[in-house]
Amino acid sequence: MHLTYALLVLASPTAGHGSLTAARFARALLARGHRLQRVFFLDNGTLTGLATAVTPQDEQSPLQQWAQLAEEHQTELVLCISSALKRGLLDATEATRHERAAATVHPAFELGGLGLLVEAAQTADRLVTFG
Amino acid sequence: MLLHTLSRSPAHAALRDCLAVLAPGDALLLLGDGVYAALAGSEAAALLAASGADLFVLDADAALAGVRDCLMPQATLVDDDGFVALSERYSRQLAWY
Amino acid sequence: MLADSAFDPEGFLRDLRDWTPDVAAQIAAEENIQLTPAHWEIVDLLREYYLQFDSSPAMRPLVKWVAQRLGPDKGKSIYLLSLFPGSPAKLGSKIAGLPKPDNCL
Amino acid sequence: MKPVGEHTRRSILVVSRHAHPGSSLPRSALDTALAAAAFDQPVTLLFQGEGLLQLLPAQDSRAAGVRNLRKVIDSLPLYDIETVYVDAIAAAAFGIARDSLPASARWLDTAGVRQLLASHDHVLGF
Repeated sequence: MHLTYALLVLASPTAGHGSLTAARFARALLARGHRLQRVFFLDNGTLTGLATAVTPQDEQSPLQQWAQLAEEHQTELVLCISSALKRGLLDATEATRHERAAATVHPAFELGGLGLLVEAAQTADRLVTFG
Repeated sequence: MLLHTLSRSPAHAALRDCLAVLAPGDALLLLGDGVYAALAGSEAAALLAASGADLFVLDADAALAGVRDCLMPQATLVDDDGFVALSERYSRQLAWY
Repeated sequence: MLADSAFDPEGFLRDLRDWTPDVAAQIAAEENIQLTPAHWEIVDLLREYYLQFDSSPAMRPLVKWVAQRLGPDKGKSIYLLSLFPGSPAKLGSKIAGLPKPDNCL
Repeated sequence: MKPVGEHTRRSILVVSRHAHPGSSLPRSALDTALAAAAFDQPVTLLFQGEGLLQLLPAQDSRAAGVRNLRKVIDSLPLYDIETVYVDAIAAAAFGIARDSLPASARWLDTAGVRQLLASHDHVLGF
């Protein structure tokens, strides 16, 4: 039986490795033939999409893991806009809107409202949270 | 019937809160620092064993923590594929952290 | 009249403490709205909502809030839309001097 | 958002079990519930563990300069969330009396909490 999944990532990419675990879970569910509808990053989870984060070369970067997944599987990665703004994650539109110098969100991610999480909950058979 | 995931060490309230609702028929997957709750002979392990829930530990995190060889006998190691299999079997998941 | 520098490029007050009824009229004029007593009823209610709930309302609670306070005839989206075209919760909050929304709801 | 028919609507249970203001999770939990309600989706809030401390009355955030979470919680009925659920065992552990929580709070024992968990399609732990 193939299921539709949505993931909610609340874990910070730098405190523990919950964000990496979630990315591996995403790959594993796709490998089992399921569909991944959307990954919604909320709270400290939104830091995952910070384009300017630099991870030591000998460690896995959560940013790169998610960006690769998005590239290979066209996975929709959404950062909660209000969580993101508070943490300095802005795309070009929000940088203009809030008069900040530069966009800081990695292009594999998009900013969106919590409505996208609510919508995912309506369509997904499984909603798995990583805190 | 729920799949619980616990990713905080047993010193945090997450374990107590999880134990308050964990029931026979549920599954509990320990990951992150949550793997320490399955240390054989620990207080937490005794409480988990008494809960009647099926107990699982994420292999990569048990290895990372260095506890892979000293887990309570009731706990089963699972890899990422096994984690997904658990989420197939239990339609609801509740994350404790 | 506040100087242009008091507003950001989207016309929101930079410092919410600058808000006065005259400033509300100024913001409304920029949005091509002439504030009438009917508008003021809603603007006042929005400010009251913010004081009581420490947040700006989405459309649904705004409609309910207005219905509770001004009766069912005014507690309707269509009535609020007639006063504040497009997005009453957002436009009304802007005129009422509430914080700039983060577009989350 | 696509309109979703009544028969396909999946219910969401938001479990809020951290205390504020030490954590940003209570705010995220509340925002998630408000968003679901604003989009007319079935949602229930359960305050468990130290999360129920969010409901304490007489919160005054002015000196601290942060948002008053209890005031936001008070707006739930306007989002048609008329009832919030509270873990009675945690309340007892913290010495919280029934009458100090909002009138909209319904107290649940362990069986009640399990029942709530089992009766929703998705459970989101914050």
